[in-house]
Amino acid sequence: MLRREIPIFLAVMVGWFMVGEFFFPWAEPGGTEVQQMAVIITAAGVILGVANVIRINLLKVSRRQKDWQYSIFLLVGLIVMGFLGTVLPIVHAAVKGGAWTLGSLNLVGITDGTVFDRLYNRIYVPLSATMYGLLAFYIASAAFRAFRVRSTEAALLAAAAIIVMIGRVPLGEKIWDGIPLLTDWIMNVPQLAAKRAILIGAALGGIATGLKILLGIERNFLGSD
Amino acid sequence: MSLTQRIEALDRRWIFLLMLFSMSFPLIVHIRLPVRTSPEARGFYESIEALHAGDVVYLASDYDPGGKAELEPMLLAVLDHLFRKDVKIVGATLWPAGSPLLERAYKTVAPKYNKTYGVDYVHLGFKEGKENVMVQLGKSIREVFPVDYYGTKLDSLPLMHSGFNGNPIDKLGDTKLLVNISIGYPGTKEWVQQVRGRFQMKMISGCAAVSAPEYFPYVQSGQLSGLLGGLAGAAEYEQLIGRPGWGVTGMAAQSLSHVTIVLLILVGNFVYFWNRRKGAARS
Amino acid sequence: MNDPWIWIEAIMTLAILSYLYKDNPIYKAAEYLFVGVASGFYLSTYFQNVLVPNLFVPVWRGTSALFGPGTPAVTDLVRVTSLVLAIFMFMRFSPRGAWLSRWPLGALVGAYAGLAVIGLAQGDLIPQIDSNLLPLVAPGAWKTLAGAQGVAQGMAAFLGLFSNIVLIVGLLATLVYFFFSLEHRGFAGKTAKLGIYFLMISFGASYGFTVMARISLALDRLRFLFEDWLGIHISG
Amino acid sequence: MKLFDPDRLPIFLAIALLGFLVVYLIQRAKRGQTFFIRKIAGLEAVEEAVGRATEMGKPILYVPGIDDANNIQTIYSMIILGYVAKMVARYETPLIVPIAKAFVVPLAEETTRQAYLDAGHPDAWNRNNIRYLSDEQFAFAAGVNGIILRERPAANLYMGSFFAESLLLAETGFQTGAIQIAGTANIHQLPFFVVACDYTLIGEEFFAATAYLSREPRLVGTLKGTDYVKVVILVVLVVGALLATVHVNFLHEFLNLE
Repeated sequence: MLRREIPIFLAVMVGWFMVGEFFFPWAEPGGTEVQQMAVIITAAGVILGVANVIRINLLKVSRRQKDWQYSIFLLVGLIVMGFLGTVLPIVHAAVKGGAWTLGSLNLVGITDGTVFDRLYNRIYVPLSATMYGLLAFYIASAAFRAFRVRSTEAALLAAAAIIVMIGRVPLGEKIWDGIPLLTDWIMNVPQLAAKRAILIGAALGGIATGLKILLGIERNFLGSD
Repeated sequence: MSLTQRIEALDRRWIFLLMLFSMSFPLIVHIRLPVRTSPEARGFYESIEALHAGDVVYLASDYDPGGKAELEPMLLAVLDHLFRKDVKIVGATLWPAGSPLLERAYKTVAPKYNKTYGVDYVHLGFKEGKENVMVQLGKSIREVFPVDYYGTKLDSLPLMHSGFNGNPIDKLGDTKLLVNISIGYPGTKEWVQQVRGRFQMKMISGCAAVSAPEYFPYVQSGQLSGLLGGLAGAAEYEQLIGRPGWGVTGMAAQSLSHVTIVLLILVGNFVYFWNRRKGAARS
Repeated sequence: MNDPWIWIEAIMTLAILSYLYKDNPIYKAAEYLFVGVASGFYLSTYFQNVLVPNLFVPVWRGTSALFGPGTPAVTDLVRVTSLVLAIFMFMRFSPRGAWLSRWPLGALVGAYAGLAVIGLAQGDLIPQIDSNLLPLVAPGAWKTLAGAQGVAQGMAAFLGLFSNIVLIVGLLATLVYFFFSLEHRGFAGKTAKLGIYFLMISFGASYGFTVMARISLALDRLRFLFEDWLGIHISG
Repeated sequence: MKLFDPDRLPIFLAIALLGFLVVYLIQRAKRGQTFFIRKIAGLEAVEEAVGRATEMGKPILYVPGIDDANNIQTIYSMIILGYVAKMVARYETPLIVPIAKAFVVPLAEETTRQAYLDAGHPDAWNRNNIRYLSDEQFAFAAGVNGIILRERPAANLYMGSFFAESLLLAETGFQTGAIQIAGTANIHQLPFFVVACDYTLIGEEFFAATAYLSREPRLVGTLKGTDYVKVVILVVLVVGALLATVHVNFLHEFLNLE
């Protein structure tokens, strides 16, 4: 009972609260509190995720598993960024310390002008942005090696892709001022019709799945027991 | 091995070099191309142009470093346009890594129009909860953001205290326009689904080029009054507000790179089929 | 050029770009550092922006109101239950108590399900059907065709004549493709085939937009390397 | 205080109609009524791919998306994973399941363990094949590519919610010549799967696949429910367009929420 019925009961209760609140405005105040609970639980889930990352990598280092040296980089990055935003501010508040600075930067806190913010801008941002930047090169190699036009469907896909790619950049207009107009038409008519069908289909599927959870029919999120 | 077979088996690092050249050459040689305005970008521009001094917009800056390249030019252009029209901004983000980016954008543009924090613009920071937070914001901003990004109580910020023609800004409905800069989930789609219709908000969105095609149905149905798609959208908007920035500069490199990709697709297929036919003829 | 932080950012950028040549220890170190810095960043951001203002402060107020004088407000009580449910989340690690973590998961899945049903119905389903109830030929399409100058505008206006018909037929055909109660044979088969063609055009458009997005990302990094690091003037 | 908001009536009717049809058809399915579901090309290929991989004794790679457990697609992917695991349990073929979110690990473990149990080979279940790689999108993609290049699976199945990393996975898989089948409702990633994979479950087909595979009453009932509502929508669209052509707009007024 405790393993399955209560979680499902909670899901049904919370779910209908959200739906009821939309159709019956008088249920207004209650809804916000329930949503507040969801916000806190999601945050707890993130802390759980980070704890999991620490656990896995600490194990990797202690057992000298493959690539354990790299896990040290991970742990150092995690501990520095985590410490600056959680432990240090608590200690600083508890001790009511003055301005703890490292050079011109404030050690405590995460907003502009802090060490945390500088590490974010000069280490996290470039790493993340360049990771995505690699995709430009991969897309080029994929275009050359994994884009085989072997059917009418693939030909239509290729034609639409080429017209859109040329029409969306100034060069398209240079070649012939009709190309950008053709691109606008493709984007606003045939492409839109197919995307709208997908939207409607996804909405029906999503509503049905949501309703099954609200009616306690859908239990998969618990996994079979 | 015939020439075409050697091409087909080309080491992909040559393709990387080709792309590197296509992207770098126009940047270094300063080629500048005029940008044509698409209908949905004009809708974005006109929605802000229709605002008056003193109006308040809610800025949902939902992106992180991964989307900085496409969306930061849009955000800077939007802030420039809004501040120039003396429109006040309540900004926040649903992406954990989004707050510092919004803060930096504010710090870049606000001084140019000597706008002061708390009076002309506010940064509420990040809140986890995705769709939950959106619906809550429609009902009570203070419930979601008890304090702003810097830990100050909302009521001690003049904009939040009396920004809605004299009385406090309580909920999304108290703002004139929802401006959303979006890289993924949660983003434009969720704002349209959860907030646009439910709280009758006028909404415009700037999004990564990847998700732009999916949002065209929302433009045609009127749920989105304007849409900027990727760097091309940023360039169009920059040109419309007469402030050409990185968007316009990047367009020449974007153009040459697109041509390279198109050629790669065509050559890739030509070589593939040529070898198949040659191979079939020989065996 | 000589600011040490610019060198740090350049090293980070080049370390990741080095993967294009081949996987190497520098890239691997940068990748692990990235995961670590990202996790640490999320930890601090969630702690500062969510847990402190939305959980610890109100719960502290809730528990003190509960045990202290005066009657606790409803919101404080709910906040305390949120804390209890949040703690259950961490039970997932204990082999015996793992099922306890299903309670908060249940509440979470329920909340998202409720919002999804409303959001999809109001935000997607009804408006998208409503906005496709279009006349077969858009009003004024003939006028624009008559007034069009030049080949390009002529072509655009000519296509404009058929916009509404293509929108209606395209939507119907693609919906038929996503219809699972009829085998794709005969009339239904042909319509579904037309639906696939529309889908392929839409995937082509998405492919084009995605190529544009990826290139912009790389351009941003190249701009940093050329302009900030090497000092070559670029941006407008 | 208004008891019921009138201009939200069309929303209420849509949800009520869909809800009623789904519940009614699930009951009918539970009572044994069989329903027709058309063939889904992508799924035929899954069985063929798993067969080929087991013959060659090479592993099968199953990536359940990179999103968390609250994403419906991840939950649906677990159902397809369960089905594939049941097929594979009878052979020595390893089923490698790389995971990107900590929350999904227990779901995948339970789903596969249950499937091996149902197939009568509980001992063949190998916990080490459920591999949590990294929460970070590209570190995860690099990890999966490492598996593809090192362990050379004969079949790569990508089922669930994918984002920018879909291109990296599909292209690497394409190079190794494995049969690749993808399924996702993330529209923006479909072009890359369609181009580089042998078969793709497009949007709804991914959801329909679980019903087709498992013939489970709840899933079949849902699929048929949404299908019948689609018939209603097709009629509304045709009638609405014809009415709009003759400038009669009562249907538009009713559905217009503004």
